[in-house]
Amino acid sequence: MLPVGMLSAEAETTSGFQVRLDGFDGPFDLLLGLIAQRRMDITAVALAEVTDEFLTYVRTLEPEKALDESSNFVFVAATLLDMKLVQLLPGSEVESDEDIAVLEARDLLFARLLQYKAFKQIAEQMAAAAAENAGRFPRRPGTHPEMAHLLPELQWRTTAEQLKELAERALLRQQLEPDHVVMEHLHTQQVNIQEEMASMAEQLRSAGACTFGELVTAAPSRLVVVVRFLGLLELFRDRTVEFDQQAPLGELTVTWSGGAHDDAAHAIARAGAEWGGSGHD
Amino acid sequence: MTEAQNPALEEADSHQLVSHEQHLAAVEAVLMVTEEPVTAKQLAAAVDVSEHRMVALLDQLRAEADGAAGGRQRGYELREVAGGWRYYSRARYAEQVSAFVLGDQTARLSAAALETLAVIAYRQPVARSAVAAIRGVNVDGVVRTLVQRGLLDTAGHDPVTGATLYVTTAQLLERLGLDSLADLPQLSPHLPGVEDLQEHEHPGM
Amino acid sequence: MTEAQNPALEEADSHQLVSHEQHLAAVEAVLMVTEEPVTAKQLAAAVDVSEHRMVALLDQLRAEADGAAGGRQRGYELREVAGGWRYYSRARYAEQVSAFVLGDQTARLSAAALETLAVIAYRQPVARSAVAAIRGVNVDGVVRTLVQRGLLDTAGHDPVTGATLYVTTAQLLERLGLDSLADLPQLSPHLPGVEDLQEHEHPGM
Repeated sequence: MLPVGMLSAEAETTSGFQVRLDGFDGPFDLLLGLIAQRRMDITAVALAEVTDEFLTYVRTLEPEKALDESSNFVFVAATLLDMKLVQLLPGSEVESDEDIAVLEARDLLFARLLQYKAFKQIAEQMAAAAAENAGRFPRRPGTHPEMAHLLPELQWRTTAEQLKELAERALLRQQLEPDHVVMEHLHTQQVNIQEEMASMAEQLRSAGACTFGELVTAAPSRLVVVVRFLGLLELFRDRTVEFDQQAPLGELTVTWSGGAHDDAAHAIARAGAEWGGSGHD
Repeated sequence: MTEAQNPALEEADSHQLVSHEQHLAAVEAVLMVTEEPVTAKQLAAAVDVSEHRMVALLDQLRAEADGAAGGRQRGYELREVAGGWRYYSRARYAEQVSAFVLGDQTARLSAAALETLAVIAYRQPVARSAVAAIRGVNVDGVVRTLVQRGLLDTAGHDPVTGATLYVTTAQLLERLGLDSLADLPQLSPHLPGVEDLQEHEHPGM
Repeated sequence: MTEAQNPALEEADSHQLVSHEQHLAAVEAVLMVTEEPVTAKQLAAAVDVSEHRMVALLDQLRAEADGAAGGRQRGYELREVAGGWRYYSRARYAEQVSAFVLGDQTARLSAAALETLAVIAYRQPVARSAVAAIRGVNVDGVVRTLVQRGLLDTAGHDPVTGATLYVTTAQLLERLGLDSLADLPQLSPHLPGVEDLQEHEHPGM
């Protein structure tokens, strides 16, 4: 698909790791270069697959070399993930719902978890820094009696009426900004994966089979579509549903293979745990 | 670290082997970071020595800062103001201090300072945290400016939280051309009352 | 008072006969009245010495406070944080000092607050919705509290959505005892696209 040989000269090749993907065969770094130059579609790269390949590869290396290659891999993989995330997160530009559907779900999961984990680790480091610093308190100048003389003569032009208006405006603003500002205007909302899974399980249980399109037809946002897709994969892990897709990018049919009762409960509980705090702080 | 034990200077009743130097340092630590003067009694309680002993420690620190003990004279001095103790910058460096202070001061109050003043005028006596909750931003800096300008003054502490409370001054009334606070124009009755505000006063994290 | 003239330590171009000790004291005096970390450059301007010389003076004051020069270790320390210099009480006297410092300064940062700060630190300027998307929970309350506490600040609006954008403040760095966000260990390996992030790393700090 891509004439790799022609391009390899312009990419910095620092890793010995070679990737073999549909439509790409070459150094991992080069893959990043191509995607960055928009010569390859990031959503077409199955990172989980690449990761599996890399793990096999790295086991063949000497420890020191393996460490170098691993950190390089993590960097490149992280960059790729970021590119994917840019296309997946709410407010970004994804061409269509199909784009999301073709993504390898494990990649998405992996990407979100990796990102969240990264921030959690940074938060831990910040906590450690704060704890390390906790016993120190800054000098506060308080009021120095002499300081008043040092200041330039105050120019005062405010009337009592203006002062009243300022106070009213400040107090009113507080009133207008309640604790939980509605999120709609921020183009995002919280989605609870457990609730989405439960409602899809209900729909599938009664219908027997639905297309993915039917399952997301009433979804209020792209984020809900993504979450429902993830939920389906969780259900698939437990064989509660089966997938059928005739052709790449073709219609995905989801068939209920669980019983009439609570077959989905385990997957739902697990998803809730894995995705942590399903909407609460 | 130096552990200059000097048994003669220890409290007779002290059961801990705390050195004289550590007592001095603990007092310095407190005085360096408190915003208002602290009494010898409060310091004595915090450092766990007698008040009598604390006065001796404070005298030593004052002498040290003044260079009386052979060291160099410091740019700060330990002063007893209104019954309390606090470090202040030394008057002879007023020129440098003023060069620094004037660097970012203007003759007019900022919009943030005016709004803060307005909120305090109508909600006094009030803690900075309550004003911050109303305005939605930290107000420590502007409150200090307003105190320096003589437009605000401190008025004791919140009995529950211990936070310093602020009130407006006679100078503000003078500038506004008012005789008393009662002459401030009435706020619109639709605004949240003081009771409502208090809930927001100490947002837990 | 001692006027320990030491010509070797004078600025070559200094037209005033100002002693080294007086320069040290002048720096101390200015640091007494500042409410946030002050850069060596600002101090150099106030005291009228070169920035290079100021750094040497600050280093000497820091060493003195730490007892490195043979004197006793002080209860305070001079630290370089958030890009500037400021006096702090020494951590070992936290217990004695904490009785005198209030609320916000001693309040611990919750896990929710820290995660929110972490995301904003690396993504700033950023809207609350983006932070919520990463953390998977509503962050409005946490963000508002952090703004009130001076650890976050607003920085205009997203040109497209109109959402308020947030940045971290110098006060956060102070709270963490860091000179800059770059001092957080292992900054780069964690996150995708470090190059992209760096443009946003220190807006207005």
